[in-house]
Amino acid sequence: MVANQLPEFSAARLFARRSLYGRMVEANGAWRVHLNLALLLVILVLGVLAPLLPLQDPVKPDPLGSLRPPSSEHLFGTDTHGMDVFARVIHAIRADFALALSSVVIGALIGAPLGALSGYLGGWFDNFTTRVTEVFQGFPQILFAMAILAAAGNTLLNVVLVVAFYNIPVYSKMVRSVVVPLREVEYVQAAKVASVPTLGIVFRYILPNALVPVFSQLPLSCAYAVQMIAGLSFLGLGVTIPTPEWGSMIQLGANQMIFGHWWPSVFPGLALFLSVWLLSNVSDLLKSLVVRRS
Amino acid sequence: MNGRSLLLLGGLILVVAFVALKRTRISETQDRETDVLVIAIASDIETLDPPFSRFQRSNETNLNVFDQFFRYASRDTGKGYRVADVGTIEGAAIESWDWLDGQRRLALKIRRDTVFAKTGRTVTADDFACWFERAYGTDSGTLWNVETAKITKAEKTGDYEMTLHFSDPSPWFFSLFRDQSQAPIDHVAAAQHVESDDEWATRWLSKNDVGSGEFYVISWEPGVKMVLKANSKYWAGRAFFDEVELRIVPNSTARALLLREGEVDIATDLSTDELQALRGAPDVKVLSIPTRNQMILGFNTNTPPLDNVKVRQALSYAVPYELIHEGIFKGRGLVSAGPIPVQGRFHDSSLWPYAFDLEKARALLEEAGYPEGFELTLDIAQGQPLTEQVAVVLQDTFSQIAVKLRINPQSSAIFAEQLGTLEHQAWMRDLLWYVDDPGYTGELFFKTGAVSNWMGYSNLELDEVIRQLSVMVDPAGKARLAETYQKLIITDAPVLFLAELPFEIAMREEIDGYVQLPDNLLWYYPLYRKKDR
Amino acid sequence: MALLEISKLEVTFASGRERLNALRGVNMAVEAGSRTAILGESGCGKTVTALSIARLLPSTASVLGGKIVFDGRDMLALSEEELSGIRGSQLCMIFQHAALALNPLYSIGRQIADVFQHHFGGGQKAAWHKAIEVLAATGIPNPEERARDYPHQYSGGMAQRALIAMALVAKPKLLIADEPTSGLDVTTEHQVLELIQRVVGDLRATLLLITHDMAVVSAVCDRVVVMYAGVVMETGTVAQILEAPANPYSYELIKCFRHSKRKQMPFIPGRVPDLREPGQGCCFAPRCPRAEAICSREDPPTLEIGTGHFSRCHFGEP
Amino acid sequence: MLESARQWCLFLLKRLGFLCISLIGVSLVTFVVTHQIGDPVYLLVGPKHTQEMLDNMVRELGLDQPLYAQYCRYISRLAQGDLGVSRYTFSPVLSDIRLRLPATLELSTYALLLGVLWAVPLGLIAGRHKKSWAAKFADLSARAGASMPAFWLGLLLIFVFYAELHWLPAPMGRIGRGFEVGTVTGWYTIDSLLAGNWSAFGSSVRHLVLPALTLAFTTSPSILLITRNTMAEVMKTDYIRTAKSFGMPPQTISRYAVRNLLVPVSTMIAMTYGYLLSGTVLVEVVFTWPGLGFYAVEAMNHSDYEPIMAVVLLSAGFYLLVYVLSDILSAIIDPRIRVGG
Repeated sequence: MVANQLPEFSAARLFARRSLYGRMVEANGAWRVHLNLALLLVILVLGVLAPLLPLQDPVKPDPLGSLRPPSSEHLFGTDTHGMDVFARVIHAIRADFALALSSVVIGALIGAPLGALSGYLGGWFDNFTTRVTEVFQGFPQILFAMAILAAAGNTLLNVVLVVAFYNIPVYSKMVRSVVVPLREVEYVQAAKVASVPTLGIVFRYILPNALVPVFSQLPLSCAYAVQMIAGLSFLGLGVTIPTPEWGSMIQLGANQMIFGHWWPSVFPGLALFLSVWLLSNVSDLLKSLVVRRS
Repeated sequence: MNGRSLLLLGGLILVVAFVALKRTRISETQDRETDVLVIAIASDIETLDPPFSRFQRSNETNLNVFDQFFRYASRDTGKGYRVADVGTIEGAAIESWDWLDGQRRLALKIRRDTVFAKTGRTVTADDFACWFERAYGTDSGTLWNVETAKITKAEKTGDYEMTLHFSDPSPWFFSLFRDQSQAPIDHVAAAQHVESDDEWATRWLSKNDVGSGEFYVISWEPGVKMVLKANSKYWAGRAFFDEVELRIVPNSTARALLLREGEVDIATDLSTDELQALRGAPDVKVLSIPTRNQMILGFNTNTPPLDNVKVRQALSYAVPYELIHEGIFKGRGLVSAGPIPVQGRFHDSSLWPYAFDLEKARALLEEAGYPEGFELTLDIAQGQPLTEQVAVVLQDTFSQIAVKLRINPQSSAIFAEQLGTLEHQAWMRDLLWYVDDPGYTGELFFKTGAVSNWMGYSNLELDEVIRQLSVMVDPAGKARLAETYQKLIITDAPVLFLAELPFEIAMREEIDGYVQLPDNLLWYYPLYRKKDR
Repeated sequence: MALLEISKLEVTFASGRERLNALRGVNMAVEAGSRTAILGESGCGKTVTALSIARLLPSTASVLGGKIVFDGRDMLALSEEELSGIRGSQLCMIFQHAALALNPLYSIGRQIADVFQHHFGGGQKAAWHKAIEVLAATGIPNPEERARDYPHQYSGGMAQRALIAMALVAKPKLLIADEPTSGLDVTTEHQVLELIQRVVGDLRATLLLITHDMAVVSAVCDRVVVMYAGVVMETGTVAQILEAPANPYSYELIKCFRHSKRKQMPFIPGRVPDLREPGQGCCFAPRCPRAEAICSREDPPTLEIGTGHFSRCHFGEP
Repeated sequence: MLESARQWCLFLLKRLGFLCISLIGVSLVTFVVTHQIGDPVYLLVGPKHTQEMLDNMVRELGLDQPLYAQYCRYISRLAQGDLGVSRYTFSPVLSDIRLRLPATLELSTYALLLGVLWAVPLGLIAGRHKKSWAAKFADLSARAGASMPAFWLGLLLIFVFYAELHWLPAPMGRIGRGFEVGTVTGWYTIDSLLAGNWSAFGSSVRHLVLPALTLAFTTSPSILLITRNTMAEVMKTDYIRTAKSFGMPPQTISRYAVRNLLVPVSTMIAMTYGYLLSGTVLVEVVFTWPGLGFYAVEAMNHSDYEPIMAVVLLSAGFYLLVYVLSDILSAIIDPRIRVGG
């Protein structure tokens, strides 16, 4: 019977496990993937290598050379303190991304297990956490952050904790939505029967499934975290003088903008806008993987 | 498809709206018959009860709403503004006076037929007597003036006479009693609002002015605006403007824009960048007047390492005085040279040894035992662009002698409170010396335990010099004492004298008659609007 | 003259970056007044054929070639406006999951009334009464009450009746039913099939029934079109196909149904071919018990076995 | 009908219950934060004080009682509208809020309207015609709006339309100087119309354009995306295919599709409105718009915590209220939600 010798290449192609990257390219078109990933990589590399690059000292004030328009010597001009805006924009990548990433990771590390537990245990605990996350989702983010920072003191750590605080509900909700349908799946029942402790089940069996959605949500949360941190430092909270950070640079330049000195505010804003744009694009690309899997 | 047509329609409406809005250049302001002086101010008035006002904004309003005991005469500088002549005193609420038995007693004649604007009662000696009682009763700012002027007793010696008794001759009596808080209020009206827990009616008086000044308050929308009306029965004649509108615009840039757009006549508390931008604008003028306002960085002399005098001297050498003067203040104002302002009497520049010399600074630090430097937190008040710019420059130069300066902007309320409780390791703010007299400054700032000694600084020898200065009337003696006063403070260096700031105010071209007072308060009375434009 | 004629219809679907050839040259004719069934395993292209007739293919599908002539007009050439003129009044389609095929946010009565109002005009009131009337005609208990209900309050069978009521209102010439009863239990299935026959009879319309269940075909239809992997294997009357299937695929298919009474259900070994391959020769060759060398080399011709009985195979009989 | 009436009560009860629990949760959080903020006693007593004055102040404020007692006192104080006294405007917070709430409401409502007028039609078209230029443009503008920081966009617009082009007035408050508008509703646009003062109306509209545009562009992407995605999905559903198969005209098909769109889109619009009240903080700071956000920032700059807490409580409460209202609205539109409870 000829039937069961199917041509080798067709079956392989249909069901073989291609690398995540391959599937991402296949789902979204090559140039879109390459462009976004490349640009984001450029920004991260610039951020990491900032001190080694041939840039001017980002925190060197020069009162005599303050508010100079963009020129060959100062690519993005200078701000009111006379510091080089271009160098500060590049160095700000460190401050913004580091703060954003740490707050998102903390948020995820707390939110994901919480979501997994509440999804798996169900009952009053699940109800309670969902209700609490819904309430906190509604909190006015910037206002509440201001209140907390006013209460707990305006330090960098507090800023990271506040922004992390806002990420917890995002991740707990997401993980819970992945975990709930898994509760009845056979291998989870099997593990239960084999008297694997509840925590073991949740962390070894269930949580790994939620890794891809969590992983794909990370860049988007980073995007929101960067915007939030910039917003807070625009209000003078968090980053101290003279650390280069986009939000505080925009605020420093804001007053001059009306009098025609646009560059101290516009360039950090552009950098912030580009980073958030790229992060949300990358998150979409990763999300397209998740959709295909479930 | 209805979606597409909807979108095109929406786009069309937007374009039409934009063009319509652009075309209708309806004047932004509604013209009114009465001539109103509009001033953009930074924050609301704290209180209308002068003894309890801590902030410049309330002092200014009280200056214009109450009639002070005395005032300075003013002289024209020929540069478009007049300046208070600190040497000549004129009577205001007090008509005339004369010293008795060697300046131990002062007989005051109260100006007759002057009236409290809101209540219509005539001002009598009783109001003055009650003013003194209230000063003692409330233990507030006015009492400090009375005690510093060494007044022991104030007695009413007639319907319109008062006599003040002094423990010693007081060289600063007039400069103290021209202060905005030294002004009679209608004690009968105040008495009606006394309450069980508020015997001096402070709560009522903070919201209601019962003075006999050039203006009185007719409307007050907290956080939005306050309107003053000219007192037509003022003894020196009614002010030029019918009304003065104080419009609260917290954002300094917004104030500058309001002025440039012609929506306000005067804009106060602007940053150097905004003033720089306004200098080029049409129909706007910026007055820049040298004053005795110094930018000062104070150390808490009780906490190491700042308790070590060598460390303080080292930091005095690490200040780029010229760069601050030229770069940040664009050459306006003066380079500071010691505790007495450069233009003040008895100032002696030869005594000032410090200049920007990092080598000397490093050497002194080594001597002091801090070769590898130390950490220092500098607290400043938020929303002060000038202070922040100076702090950033210092941060850079101090880092070159391994002193790591952390700048900590605080809210103005917390900054002020922590000054009082000596909680700052180092602080920086501009300080205005009202009275051009080293004794007064010493009494207020450098004497051990002085009210504004925010450095916790104490030098007994200096205390003795200040005590002598406070009773010395003879100029030659004062000069000798002032010299030792400057030497002691300069060598001890409890504070850094960073720069002498000009007082800068921006107003419309047609506003004239500005008089610069020593306390930089804006006096509305002499201002008028030139009509020929 | 045939009410509907499909000749060499080719349709492909885009999925990701590959193309699936769903129909590879389908030829079919449906006589007016007849009750024709399209029979085949799932994935053989029977639903795609139905959707192509009514031009309801999803956006990922594209018609590469062929003609669909319905009532003398080439459906593929018509514009959207002309199409909406034909749909409903001339040709109607009802679907498998009836509950999903009804708008969840409008009451059943309202949806039926809309169809009536569009095709025959008249006020809301008249249309509402018409809706209740047709609902009653399909045997739904107390129709006034049920007309106000929403689709989620209807069972599978009831929803199917509502759809059929909609067709009743539209009075089409051709009713295409795409596996209308496969989701239902046996008794409801029987009632619905019975209802479809009565409606088609009342409207003197033509029925095109898409199904994979031989029992349904023999109960309801008079002609059968057997399809496999996007190609028509055999067409003929129910009797011809059942008694003397000329095509090996039909023969195997019928064998499976005959034995269904026994416990062990025989099945045709092997798998449905990969639709992405253009494929050489007869697509059933890999699974055909009588396959010969020629089968996988040349495309089999369509031979006429008897009157109106055609089979696509190199050999005349199984 | 009784049956659905009972259904409705059950549904409403459940939703209002949720609202109460959440409000209590919110007030708990704000109470804890206020309580932590630091000892108000020192601030109230003032620098020159004796220990004895300190003690009776503590007793007076009830700080020595157990925590839950203080919380009850806090709630009772809230109930009577006593939100504390602001230390820098020297007036009760409630009157400050009453003065500034209309400003924020006016700005947020116009921003929402602009956002919806922009996002919904564009989303509809992009959803129906996947490949068209509208779809590309919608995707681009949604991404740009979502990634652009509102405060920076505000500055940019000020620079272009005020500093350079002088089309629009300077970003200072809600209206030009000298306009008497009266306070019927507190909304300058409406009050000026009621007063028939056209120049005041023109001025208040001109002051509204830029802040509303900024807010609309940065908060409407979520509405745009959900409209587009839901529309795309609905067009692929069976019931739309059935409607087509019965030859329904495009208008009816759109009506059928849009009805199914109402629930997700209206919920998102409600969410955006709830968020807007607190999201305008930064835009208000940039445009010196005397609303709640600016009031909270000013309070923060003066380390005055009572107003911040009051504004946080108010906006969280407003968000939850809008959340519940949108739930009820969805239940009206979609019977299935009513059954689901």
